[in-house]
Amino acid sequence: MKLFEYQGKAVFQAAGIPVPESRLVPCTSASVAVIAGQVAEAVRELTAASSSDNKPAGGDTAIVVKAQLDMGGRGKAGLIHVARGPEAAAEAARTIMGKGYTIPALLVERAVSIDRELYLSISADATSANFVILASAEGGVDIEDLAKNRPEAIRRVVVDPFRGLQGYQSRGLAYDLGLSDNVAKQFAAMVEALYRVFRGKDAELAEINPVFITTSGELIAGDSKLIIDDNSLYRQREFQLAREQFDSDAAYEAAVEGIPYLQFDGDISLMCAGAGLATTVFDLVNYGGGAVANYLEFGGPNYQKAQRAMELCLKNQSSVILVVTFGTIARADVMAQGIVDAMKLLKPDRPIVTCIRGTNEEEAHETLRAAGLEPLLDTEVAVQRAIDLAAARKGREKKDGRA
Amino acid sequence: MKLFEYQGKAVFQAAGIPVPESRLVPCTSASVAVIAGQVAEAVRELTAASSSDNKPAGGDTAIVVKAQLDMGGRGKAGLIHVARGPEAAAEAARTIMGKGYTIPALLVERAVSIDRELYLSISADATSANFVILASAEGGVDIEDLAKNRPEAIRRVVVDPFRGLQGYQSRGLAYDLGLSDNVAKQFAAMVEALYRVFRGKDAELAEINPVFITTSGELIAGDSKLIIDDNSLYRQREFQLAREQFDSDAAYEAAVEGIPYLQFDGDISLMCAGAGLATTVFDLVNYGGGAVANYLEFGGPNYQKAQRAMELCLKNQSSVILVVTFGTIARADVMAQGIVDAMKLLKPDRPIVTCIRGTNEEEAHETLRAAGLEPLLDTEVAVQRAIDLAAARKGREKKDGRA
Amino acid sequence: MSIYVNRETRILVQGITGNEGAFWSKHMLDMGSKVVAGVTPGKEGQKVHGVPVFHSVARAVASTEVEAAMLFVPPRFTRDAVYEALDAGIRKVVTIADGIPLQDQIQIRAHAQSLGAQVVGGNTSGVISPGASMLGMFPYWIERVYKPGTIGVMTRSGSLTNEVTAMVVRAGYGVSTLVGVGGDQVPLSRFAEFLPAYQADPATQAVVIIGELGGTMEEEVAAEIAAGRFTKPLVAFIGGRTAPAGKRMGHAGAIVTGTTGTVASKVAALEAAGALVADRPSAVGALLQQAMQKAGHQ
Amino acid sequence: MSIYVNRETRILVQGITGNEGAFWSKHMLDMGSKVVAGVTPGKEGQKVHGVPVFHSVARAVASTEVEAAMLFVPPRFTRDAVYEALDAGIRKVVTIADGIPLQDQIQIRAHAQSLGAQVVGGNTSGVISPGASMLGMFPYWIERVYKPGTIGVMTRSGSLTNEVTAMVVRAGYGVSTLVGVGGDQVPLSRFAEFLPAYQADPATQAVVIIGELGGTMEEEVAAEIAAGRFTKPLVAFIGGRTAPAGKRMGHAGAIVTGTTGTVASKVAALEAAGALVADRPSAVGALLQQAMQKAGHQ
Repeated sequence: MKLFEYQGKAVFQAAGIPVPESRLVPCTSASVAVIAGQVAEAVRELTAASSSDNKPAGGDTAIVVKAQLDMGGRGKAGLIHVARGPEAAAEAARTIMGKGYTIPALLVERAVSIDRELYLSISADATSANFVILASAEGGVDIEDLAKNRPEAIRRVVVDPFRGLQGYQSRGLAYDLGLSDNVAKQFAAMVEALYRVFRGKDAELAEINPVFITTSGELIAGDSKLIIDDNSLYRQREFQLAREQFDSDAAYEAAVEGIPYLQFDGDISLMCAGAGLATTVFDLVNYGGGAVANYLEFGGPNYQKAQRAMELCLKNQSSVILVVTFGTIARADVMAQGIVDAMKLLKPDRPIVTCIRGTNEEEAHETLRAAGLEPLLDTEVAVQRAIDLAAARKGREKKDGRA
Repeated sequence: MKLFEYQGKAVFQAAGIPVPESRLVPCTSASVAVIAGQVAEAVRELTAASSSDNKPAGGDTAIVVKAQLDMGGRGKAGLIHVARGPEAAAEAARTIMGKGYTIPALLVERAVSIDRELYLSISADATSANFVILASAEGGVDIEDLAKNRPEAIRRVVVDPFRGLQGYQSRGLAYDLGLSDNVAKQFAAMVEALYRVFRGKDAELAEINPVFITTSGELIAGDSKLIIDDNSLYRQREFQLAREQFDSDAAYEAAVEGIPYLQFDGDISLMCAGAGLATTVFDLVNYGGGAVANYLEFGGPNYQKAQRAMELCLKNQSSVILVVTFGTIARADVMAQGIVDAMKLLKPDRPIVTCIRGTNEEEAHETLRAAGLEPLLDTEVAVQRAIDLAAARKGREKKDGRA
Repeated sequence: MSIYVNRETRILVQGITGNEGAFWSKHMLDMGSKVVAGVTPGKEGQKVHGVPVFHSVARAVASTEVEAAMLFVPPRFTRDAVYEALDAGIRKVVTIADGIPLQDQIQIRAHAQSLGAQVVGGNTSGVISPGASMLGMFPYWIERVYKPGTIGVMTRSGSLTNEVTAMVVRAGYGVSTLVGVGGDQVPLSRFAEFLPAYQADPATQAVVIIGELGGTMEEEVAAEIAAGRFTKPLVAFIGGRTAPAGKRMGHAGAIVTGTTGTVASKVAALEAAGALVADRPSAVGALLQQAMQKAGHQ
Repeated sequence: MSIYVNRETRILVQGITGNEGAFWSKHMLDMGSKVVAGVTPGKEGQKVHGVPVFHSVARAVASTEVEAAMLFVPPRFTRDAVYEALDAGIRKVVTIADGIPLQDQIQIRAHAQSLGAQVVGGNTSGVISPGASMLGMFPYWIERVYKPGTIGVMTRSGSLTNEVTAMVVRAGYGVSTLVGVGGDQVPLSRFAEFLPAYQADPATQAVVIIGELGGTMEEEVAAEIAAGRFTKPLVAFIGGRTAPAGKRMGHAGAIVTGTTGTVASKVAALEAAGALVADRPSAVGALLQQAMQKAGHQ
């Protein structure tokens, strides 16, 4: 579960990591005009409360307006603006909201006066089975680019998962980045706080990029990237799935059901059991020139959720539903029966191609035949059938002038 | 730092370990009559507050009055009494206070109805470098005796100091003790809570002996033995040295100064530098038929505390002060000068035998000679000299009829 | 012969009295697996399909010799259960749990490594040496997938494994031992860690790996081949060539971050090392025949 | 020759810019110890007695080879400093800190053991091979105590060591290497762990141990002799025969609990194994002469 910047920063702040003073303006149910007004009001509040260290003589406090959405490169995309004064900030908000993205909220922050930027992150290393801290004196850039182009600019600290982070490690990292004195001390403290967040919140990734060093020598988190391990949510009760974290209603509803789902814009709905098999079917559809409408898994613990899965598929404007399974625990007979029951209930308006194999497959095939479906046995044959059906429908629609 | 039973139980309770309901009656500055009255009042409070599960029909709630002092075998020594009703409890308090011990406080507890008793402790194993949990289904006995006589009755669980206690370990221990169902679950939870106490409070030993299993199947700590590592007190701020933890004013004052000190009833005051050397001098005095008045170390970080050390020695009715050092960091010249300065200031009424060697010993010897002291070089010669001086004084006193 | 698990391997089942544990223990026994003990706290004295149940692993190993542990334990209790097996001296542990917290997995793997143990899983069907023994939940009764033979199989998937292994069988081969390392971001054991055993196993003539995007396990296999430490024929199928970058599609481990984890890098590494890579399951059989012939097998 | 530290041992001093660190580094250098680097966070670039100072151990070892670390670091920072040395690959570490938290010591020792490292201390003067090198703070200039020679000495004490070692020298011998394991309840290394090195060292003809009540270190030495793994003459002095039970007199480690840790049990174990035990320091010399003669040394 990837938190938005503002959520991550709230976690950081609670852990003792300095973050810029800010106000959040939610955007889900308001007009752009209302949002712009709320941004202006937020700026007034921040200005009133501020000790104004970045307020130029006679001028307005510098403010940053940042779109809150799960997307890299927000700056380049024009989703982050610096403005001075309530009116300019409101204008920035209007500009951002006009970019055509779904933006759940705007974060309105007091700008800080930046001397330098650092990079800092903590993640898990699957191979060595350690936690790993990465840091660089060259912050604010894409760490992947930096890793490719100037790997020597990245310092790596390996943290034993039982002994935990040691003082010498955070201190040593600060000195290795060329920091000194008070800044080094602040950085070491920030590393320790971020490690507490990483461990305490079961994070997959805890990243601060950039870490600002202000002109007055203070360290402050310029951004947050905090991904909470979905498998740990049972013990991280403060984090809950929310609609705003998803691109579509279908994706959110699927997530609530625990059904892996991804939205695409093709015309073949996948309804597969098994992550690896679903991914392979996705490949095969693409190889064959087809286009996927949605990726969906109803295998594993969800093998009895055929009805819910089909409902999600039917939300798409797809031409065909392609069911491929080769199940073990996910019994073929149960899945086949689920498909047939769902068809009776939902009366799908599009053809369904089935390739259901595995435990109790003979019974499954009888069930499908009884419902008028052809039980295919070969995945690639089934994929081709779906592609052909989709193409035929496209052809019809073209002829009908509907495309 | 060894906590009193009531202090340990307070820590246990805060950690979620059930303890009997109780009231504490301090005894430091009150007459026995006042104390007995307070005990009776405590019993009335406990009886009023109680749900009276141990109240016999028409009778009084059973109460235990327990002397709070650092001593094993309190039961055998008559320092723990069971009584029914305020008057009987007050009488018990009078009996306990009349035993001739220095008792800082009485713990007045509601008695529990006991079905069985268990033993449970956590300590550190220096050799294997692990934490070790010991438990036995035969509680309430001296674990050292049990270890000698029926070692098979003790279960031992080794806890990795980095991974910590695991659920399977506390659960497994419960089953290995023959507990089952609800009692096993309570015991596992108690083990986990005690481990949190042990680690969280930097304990050397955290022991519950006995753990009561009540007739209604509840687990409850019947006693507490909690020793906090003195070296960790800087990070265990809730625990502070207090007068009541020491046998004598001198011992308490020495502890506050950080000077290792033990009170004995002989006539030779030791003032030695180095724990091992001081212990050896203690042996040599005893070998030679002498008797030690006090053990005192002023070496190591205390080597400049000669004056404070001599003051402590002079509090004793000793006949001679025996100074033995062979210092490294504890410089001989500094210690010699300290002795001489202290003599000028304190004007001791008894002879001082010095055997000061080590770093800068030549200067030390000059200093001693200038002050009229003979700088001995051989420890055993110095010990014999002190024994002789003490014997001579004893002889004089005998002759004078003062002994 | 086989690797990891064979006819003689004495197996303990943790969580044996649960629905899943009891169900699959039955199948393990049916297949011939030597399930000698089970563990469920509080249920000592019971029997499940004739297998005695103990309160703890320590109590089980005190009364019967055990070489491998099979866990049917929920994800949130998996770390404790794996520690229990490892600390009792068991060095082969398989967990099918799907949803083990990631930081727990790091700790499990770290502890297993420090002991030289191999913990397989989570999010897998387990390990099977068809016809001999099984640590997991495979439909071994589907002969067109789980036919005994000479091909070692390693996989990150479940259903896809059936899909691909069926192609191996269709090409005329069978399986020596199939190891499902699972689809998590932190598999508790990794492909390359089983190569020495496959290399040493006389019954294994070639290895098929069923990989996918994300992580570096396939590259590690390539490195072992390139270093000359694994010399038997190896055929790979790798799924997710067309998966969108940055999205988590499929398994938790199947995510491309930055430049690592792309199928392209895996294919390039494997082909450079001399392995054959299929672009679709149906291509696996022919590539395997080709590799086997080249190696002098029929 | 010597054990643990010799003329060639390249030494890093942690906490070198502090009062104690600077003072004793000077003495270590004066004695010939090869102090090649120092560490104090924030002070990189400085020099102490000509020794370059680094921010961290990692930075020091990156620029100069180091085999041993000497710590002049306060007790509460000792665990971190020892980890820093160990994690940088140093396998010999001496800490003189007096007052290291007990649970920290358990962790330090556990970590050192897992790495096969020997951490000596705390609450000790350290290790000295007189005339060759020193990791600690010994008055090596007192020739009647620290005279080079053929007797290995191990001790739990400080001042008492001077007392007893003076008797060794008075008897006509000198010291090969003296190891002060310290007086804490949890010495980071234990007597018996140095016996293999003394056994292998051709320059060591006999070993004197200076023990005391409490713990089981002397019994462990006896066990090594009894098992035939240590075969050189060994003389022990053990203090605290008349110490009252249950009271903490002297070192933190010098406490008798129940039946373990009594001087009587130590003496019995050592004598049963064939070691000679002195009841007072002045008896050590004669016993040593006796043991040496019996072993064919003069």
